[in-house]
Amino acid sequence: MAEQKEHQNGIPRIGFYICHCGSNIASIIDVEDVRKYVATLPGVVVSRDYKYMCSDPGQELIAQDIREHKLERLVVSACSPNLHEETFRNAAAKGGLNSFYFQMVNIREHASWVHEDKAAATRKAKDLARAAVYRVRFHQALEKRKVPVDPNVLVVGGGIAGIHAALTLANAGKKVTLVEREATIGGHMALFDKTFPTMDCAACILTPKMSAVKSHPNITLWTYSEVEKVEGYVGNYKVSVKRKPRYVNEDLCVGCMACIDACVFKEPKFPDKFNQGLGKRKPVYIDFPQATPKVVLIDPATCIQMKTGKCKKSCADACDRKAFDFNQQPELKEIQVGTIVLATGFKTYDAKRDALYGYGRYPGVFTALEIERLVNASGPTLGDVVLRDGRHPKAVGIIHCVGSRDEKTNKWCSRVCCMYSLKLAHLIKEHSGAEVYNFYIDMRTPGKGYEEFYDKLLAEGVHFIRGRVAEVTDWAMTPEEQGKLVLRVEDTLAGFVRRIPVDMVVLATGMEAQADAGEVRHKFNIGCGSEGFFQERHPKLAPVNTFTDGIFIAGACQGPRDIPDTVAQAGAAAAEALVLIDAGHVELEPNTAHVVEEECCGCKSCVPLCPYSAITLDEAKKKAVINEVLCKGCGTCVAACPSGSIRQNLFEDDEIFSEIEGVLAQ
Amino acid sequence: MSAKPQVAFYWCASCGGCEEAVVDLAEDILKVVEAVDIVLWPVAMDFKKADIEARPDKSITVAFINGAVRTSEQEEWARLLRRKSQVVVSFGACANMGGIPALANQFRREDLLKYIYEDGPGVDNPAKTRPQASSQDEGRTLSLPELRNVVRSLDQVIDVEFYLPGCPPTPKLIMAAVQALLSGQLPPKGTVLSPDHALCEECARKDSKPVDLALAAFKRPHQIQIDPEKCLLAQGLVCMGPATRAGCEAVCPAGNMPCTGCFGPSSRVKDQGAKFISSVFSNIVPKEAKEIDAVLDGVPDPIGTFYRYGLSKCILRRKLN
Amino acid sequence: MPLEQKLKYEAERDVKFANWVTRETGGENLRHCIQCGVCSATCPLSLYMDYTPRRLINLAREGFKKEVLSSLTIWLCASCYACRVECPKKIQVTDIMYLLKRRAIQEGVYPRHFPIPVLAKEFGRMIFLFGRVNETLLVIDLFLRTNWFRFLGMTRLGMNLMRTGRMSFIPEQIKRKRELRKILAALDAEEQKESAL
Amino acid sequence: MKYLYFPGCSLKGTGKAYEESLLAVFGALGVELQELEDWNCCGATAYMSVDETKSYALAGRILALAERERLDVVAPCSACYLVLNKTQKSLQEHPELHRKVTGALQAAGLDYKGTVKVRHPLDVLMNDVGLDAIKQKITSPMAGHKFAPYYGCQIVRPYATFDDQHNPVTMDQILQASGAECVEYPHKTRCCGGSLTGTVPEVGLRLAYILIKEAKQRGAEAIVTVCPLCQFNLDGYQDAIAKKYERVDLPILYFTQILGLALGLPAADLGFKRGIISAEAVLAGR
Amino acid sequence: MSEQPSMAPVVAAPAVAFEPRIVAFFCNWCTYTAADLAGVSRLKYAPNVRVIRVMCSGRVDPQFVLEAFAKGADGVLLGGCHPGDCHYAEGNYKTLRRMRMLIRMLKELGIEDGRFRLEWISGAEGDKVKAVVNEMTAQVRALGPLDLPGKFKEWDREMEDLEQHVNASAPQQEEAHVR
Ligand SMILES: Cc1cc2nc3c(=O)[nH]c(=O)nc-3n(C[C@H](O)[C@H](O)[C@H](O)COP(=O)(O)OP(=O)(O)OC[C@H]3O[C@@H](n4cnc5c(N)ncnc54)[C@H](O)[C@@H]3O)c2cc1C
Ligand SMILES: Cc1cc2nc3c(=O)[nH]c(=O)nc-3n(C[C@H](O)[C@H](O)[C@H](O)COP(=O)(O)OP(=O)(O)OC[C@H]3O[C@@H](n4cnc5c(N)ncnc54)[C@H](O)[C@@H]3O)c2cc1C
Ligand code: SF4
Ligand code: SF4
Ligand code: SF4
Ligand code: SF4
Ligand code: SF4
Ligand code: SF4
Ligand code: SF4
Ligand code: SF4
Repeated sequence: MAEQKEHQNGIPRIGFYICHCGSNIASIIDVEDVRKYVATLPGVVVSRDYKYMCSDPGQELIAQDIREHKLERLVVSACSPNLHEETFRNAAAKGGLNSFYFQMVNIREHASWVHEDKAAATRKAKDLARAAVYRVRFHQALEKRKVPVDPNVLVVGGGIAGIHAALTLANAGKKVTLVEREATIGGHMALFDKTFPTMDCAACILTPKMSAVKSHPNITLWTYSEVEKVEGYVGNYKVSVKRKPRYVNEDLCVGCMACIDACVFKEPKFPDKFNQGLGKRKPVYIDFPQATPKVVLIDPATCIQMKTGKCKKSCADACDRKAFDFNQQPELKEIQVGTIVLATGFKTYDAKRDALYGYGRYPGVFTALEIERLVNASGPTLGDVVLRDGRHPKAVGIIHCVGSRDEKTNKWCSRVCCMYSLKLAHLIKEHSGAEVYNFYIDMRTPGKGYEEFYDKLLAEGVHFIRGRVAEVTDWAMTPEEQGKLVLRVEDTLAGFVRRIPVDMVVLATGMEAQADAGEVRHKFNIGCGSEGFFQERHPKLAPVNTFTDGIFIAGACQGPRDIPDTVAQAGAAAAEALVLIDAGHVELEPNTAHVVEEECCGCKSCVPLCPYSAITLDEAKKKAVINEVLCKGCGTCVAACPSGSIRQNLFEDDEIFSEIEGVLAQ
Repeated sequence: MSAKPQVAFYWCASCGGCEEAVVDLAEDILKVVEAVDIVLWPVAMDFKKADIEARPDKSITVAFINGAVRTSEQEEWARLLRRKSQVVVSFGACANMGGIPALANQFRREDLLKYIYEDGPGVDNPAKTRPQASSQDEGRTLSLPELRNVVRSLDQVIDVEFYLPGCPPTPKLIMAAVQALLSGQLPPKGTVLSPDHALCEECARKDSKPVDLALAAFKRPHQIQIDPEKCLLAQGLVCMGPATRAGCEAVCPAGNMPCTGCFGPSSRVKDQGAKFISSVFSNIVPKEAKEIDAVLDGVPDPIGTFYRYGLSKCILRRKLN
Repeated sequence: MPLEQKLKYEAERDVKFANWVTRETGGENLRHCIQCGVCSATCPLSLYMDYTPRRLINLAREGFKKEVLSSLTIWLCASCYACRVECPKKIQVTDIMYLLKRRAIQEGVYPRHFPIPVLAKEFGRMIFLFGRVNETLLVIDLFLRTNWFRFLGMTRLGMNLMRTGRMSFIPEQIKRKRELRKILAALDAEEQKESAL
Repeated sequence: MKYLYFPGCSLKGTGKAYEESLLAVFGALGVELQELEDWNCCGATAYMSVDETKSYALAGRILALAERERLDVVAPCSACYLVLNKTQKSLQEHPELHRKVTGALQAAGLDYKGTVKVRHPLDVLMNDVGLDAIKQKITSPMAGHKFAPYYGCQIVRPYATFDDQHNPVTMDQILQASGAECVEYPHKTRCCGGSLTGTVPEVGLRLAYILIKEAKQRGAEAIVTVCPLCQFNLDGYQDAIAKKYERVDLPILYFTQILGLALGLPAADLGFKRGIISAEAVLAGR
Repeated sequence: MSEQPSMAPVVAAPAVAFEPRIVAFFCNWCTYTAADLAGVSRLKYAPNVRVIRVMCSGRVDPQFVLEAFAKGADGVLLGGCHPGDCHYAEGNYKTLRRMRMLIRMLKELGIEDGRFRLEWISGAEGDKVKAVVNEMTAQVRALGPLDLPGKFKEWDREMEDLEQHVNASAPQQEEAHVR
């Protein structure tokens, strides 16, 4: 249905379109009524409704009307402009209209989906439409700015996500810099022995990828490094990276580890971070034999030379390649890239926060990551599952959902811990023959082969008790509990409370955002959700994009996920970066500000307000000028210019005032 | 009737300053008087309302009206002159924006009358008598103009062609306006007859204004020793210069006093006070609400400061009650 | 042993009751319970309860009013707040216990031989009379009303308390009992107004 | 330092020793306690089971009386402490309740604006007086004595903010400051069954028995508590425990009694004679 | 075509209970996104708010707030990113500073506190959009209509008689300017 009218003098000819979005909009908003109403507004010469405006026929309808009815302005009432503004701008262009003679009205996300009262929602839709109709009169023809995209890419974080993204990009012929904070890449996956559900050996699938990163001609690998500062915009980022000193020249060291043997400390003495503190290391160390790059480093906190300057330095002497340099300084590198993939991963929940589970108090309580190292054939015990006092556990309890699904700590389900708890149950049983109890609230095994894996564990005779454990205690009520850790839990399927004595307790700690996620996201100017993980642009349709163009996210930094999902996402992020690089340029919103020279009095009020230093004072003319390449269109200066001498494309005062008037007119 | 242009001057709620400004034209006034016929000028000559009423409509070439519109009488005169004149020039800050009298828009009429006739210090009025719009005295009916609830700018009462800004307008601007009117080279209706940029442009102190004001405190002129060279805003004084139309040649800053905004805003700005707030307060130092508030405390009377001459033209027009 | 039918029909559910619980202060987020059972596991009394706190929560939200109100669970709850502190969904189990107790007293369905509801009522009466509570009198009163025989068994404790000067038969009273009663009366009036609506 | 003192019914009855020792200790530390004029029973937890709004109103009257004095209220009894704090919170969170309660208070010529702070003696000692100040006044340290610090359920859960809910430590620190040693006592916040011992003895006795036995096993010569109900329950029913389980004979003391001894106050002023299980070993040599 | 003669009947009849009209300025990156999220999550909230999108809360000129009131808004809501979270680094601090002064001004001009509100809502806080909108709607509803356009008309009514009187014999009616 449509309403058509003849030209109205003085006011541009406006076409109005309202979308049903199937029933998404039409079931709440009386689309017909809005259409009729808008037809009565000044300037509106066409007013139509349509089932799916964004569909091809919907867009074609617009293009045709523009030609046929000589439309000069376009208003579409549909979903969020974040979704389809671009679609309809294109439709306008197809009809031969400048795409910025268009205004979008959001009556789905902001009305039909959030209101139940049909009359009120319809009234709101009319108000919003009227605002746009008033506003669009003042729109001006604009062009998007085109800027070239630098083909080089930065990948931050060298876990499986970063590794996979870097390799994909490098294989496509792009130059990649991979920046990893730790001394080796590999991330969490490098800690595991086996991975669910197929139980392949983690090292067997990870280490080849790690060495490929090191040897790839298109990849520059900077480990032990962190991004300090990011400037610029999509296609043109300038990044400063700090390379921390290893006190060993990375180019000279070949990783023979002769120095480690030669260290004045005959025995490893200091807690080994890589092994979750379960093993010991020397001041000169390498995280694990397959570390990439295979280069040793010195821990300045424990090295005698670094602390006192008075060591024999037997390590340095033992090095044929003269790789030691105790005076190495941090180095600041600057690189130029067009796109960035963030793959900074996750951290596990701090088990000490759940005081009742006794982690840190009872030596028999372990975190899952510690167990990953214990069951690892190349771990500190070479795969022997032993308690801290050397005993072998006869019974092991694995507590699920520690730091997950709990409003006191983290609300979300960490998605991987049910599965890895099954994996650990299997491995513990296999390595030690102990009785294993899994305490779960709900068993979550959605994935290819996952339920089958659970089935296998059931068959293996692992106990599954449905209930959240209330506490772990060493306090015995019966003789059989003496010397054990007792778990108190309601067996909710049986309907009574049980006390179960075990020797070893494993806490399946959940996944959390990295501790510094908040700072990192500031550096890259992206968002974090309330749980602290990086915020994707759209949970379904743009899961690896962020709200900052040219910056993509992959892996567990976006939310809890397992390795298969992480790798899929890393591939997607690489592909998104490639899209930009192959297009060669990006188009920027023309929403920049400019100073009208003859109006400006040179008061400089605007100059300090610009976050991008885009405004300067032309010393000769004593007038402010805005560098439109630097301006990102926030409009702060526009609002502040006391004489109204700054204009902003798409957000002119006239446009906003008329929108205010329109939204309130009755 | 002579062929010379017929000119009227009228005053509404005015302090007399605008009249003085006309007289201040000095010898130029003679040129003006020579060139025109003055048909109404209450401050200088005696005319009767009936004379004006008797004139044909549009027979006055131009009427200069100054002062805010405060009473029914002023309103009536304004309408009368509108009807009789081809061009009306709103003259001075009061006519343009309500001026000082419009500060009364912060109070209810009732409260004002009560204060003036009952509560004010020095008032001795035990009977609480108040002037009445109409009263009987010895069998005659006496009438007085009625005080309106709202103080208005001239253009809130009648249509106006041009505006001469300033409290009062400077002789230079007045002369320029008169010449333009006489020559018939008229700008578009609604024009304010002074340059359409802000005052800093004309201010001798402009170069000393730092890029980043970063104000951490506001002062009032009596609280500091004012540096005669340096930008006043940079000294923590509320100088309305950046939000005020130029044309006065920065006489106040030149006299070591901050601009108080009598020329009103530029043509791009609807609300001078709001815009001033937006510019100057965006640039203060603190980031926390509490600390910000501490800085803002340095401006004890925001309305009187930002709308000293313009409360009638504030988008909200007056205090609600 | 007679066989008991365990099957429940939908008709046995009292939806109004379930809605009532979720509307009362404390019960608001009851429906969020994920039946994890940590409340039961942490409860020091759950081992005596006929329904564990978790089961009671589920019975309440499903509207099994009879089971809930006649359960021993609500009377065994010692208000220790352990469950409330541990619940991952921040369900205010202890407050739910309170509101169920109140409802049970109102409807008179609490277990007769069980002294706790009697104690609670007696407590209230004493406050109304004196403004304060005398533990000695309260206990004596309680035993006389429920199980005076057991009272005899407690004499040893009584003697001990007498010996240590911790027992007194004279009720402490507040001075402005009127003021207190006015407060309570005002609330009664309010309640009547509400029920009249 | 001056506070309002809300003793509650227990401190005037079975918990007299708590009141005696508390007043003595606070006096010795120079903290003034002014008893709230004409206070009424807080309703404890029992009244909550009869009528919620009224029980809030009872507490409301106390708070209203206290507000007039403009002092923080010290409520030593755990139940009172919980009830008063809970009332504060509920009044804040539930406008309807707030309306009813203040309405009722106003009907009796009272008013409550919500400005009162309810404090526990531990909180006051720790945060206002300070451990250092206490240590300075210790004249006869309790060296060589070992105690099990027992907080009971209601003081840290769920409203207190001055200590950890699972592993409170303020009393431990105060006992250590007085020179005593604290045994590792994982049951420090477990419920003692106090409200049930009188009514459902089989339940309460078991909980009490476990607590006492465990303290003893861990080498404590007494359980030290902050709650008059716990003290009464653990102290008073040891005969019954003996009948049902075994004789345990462990004195149950208030932390103020120990601190009082360490401050050099005479045992006679600290209510020691009020314990049913005598605390001779603790007093030996004093 | 004639100037919209049909507009009057669209307006709710005066008998209907007062429904506040609130104009909201939401920044594109945080608050507007949060409102989108509220939509995607199908949270339900009061239909009284009309959102005007700006890129940054820093674009919001105090004039806009005044204008919204003058054109009939009963309340104005301004939403931006949390301090420290601004997509443009610091825009929201500037907003906060100038709005703190605006708040004082509004107070002095007799606009009640609850009618203007500044809220920081991040892109992930769809639920906060709901809470804030509901809360503010309730608050403004309690304050009652502001209706400045109506007030302007009412104030100017004192001039009507005179206008008629003076222009009674006028050949053509002069139009009185409201502003
Ligand atoms: C106990 C446990 C067992 C698991 N078992 C399995 C399993 O069997 N199968 C499976 O599929 N999944 C398993 N997972 C999940 C798996 O660990 C994750 O899916 C995977 O590690 C995510 O990879 P990632 O690259 O996103 O993050 P990570 O592995 O965390 O890698 C992130 C990398 O980024 C680096 N980094 C962080 N911040 C910065 C910075 N600011 N600058 C530079 N570098 C930075 C880190 O040092 C790290 O190297 C398990 C998880 C846990 C906790
Ligand atoms: C009842 C139901 C409800 C769901 N709800 C949700 C939800 O709310 N949210 C959510 O995230 N997910 C939901 N899902 C899952 C979601 O449907 C899938 O994740 C998604 O559709 C997968 O997309 P796809 O493109 O891989 O496969 P499909 O949607 O199956 O598309 C495959 C296409 O390939 C075509 N095709 C097949 N074989 C050939 C061939 N040989 N040659 C050419 N073409 C071929 C098919 O005709 C089809 O068009 C739901 C699934 C179901 C069953
Ligand atoms: S344009 Fe938006 S609202 Fe319309 S059909 Fe497409 S998605 Fe739905
Ligand atoms: S995956 Fe399993 S263990 Fe992990 S949080 Fe979810 S339900 Fe709990
Ligand atoms: S604020 Fe406006 S007038 Fe002042 S320098 Fe900037 S553009 Fe010019
Ligand atoms: S609009 Fe924002 S980014 Fe652009 S020049 Fe102004 S302040 Fe800078
Ligand atoms: S504008 Fe200034 S000089 Fe003119 S009348 Fe008004 S106050 Fe007086
Ligand atoms: S003194 Fe006033 S007018 Fe002069 S430059 Fe400074 S702010 Fe502008
Ligand atoms: S602890 Fe909470 S969520 Fe778990 S069963 Fe009990 S009430 Fe439900
Ligand atoms: S409050 Fe009641 S139900 Fe909860 S743990 Fe304590 S005794 Fe059990």
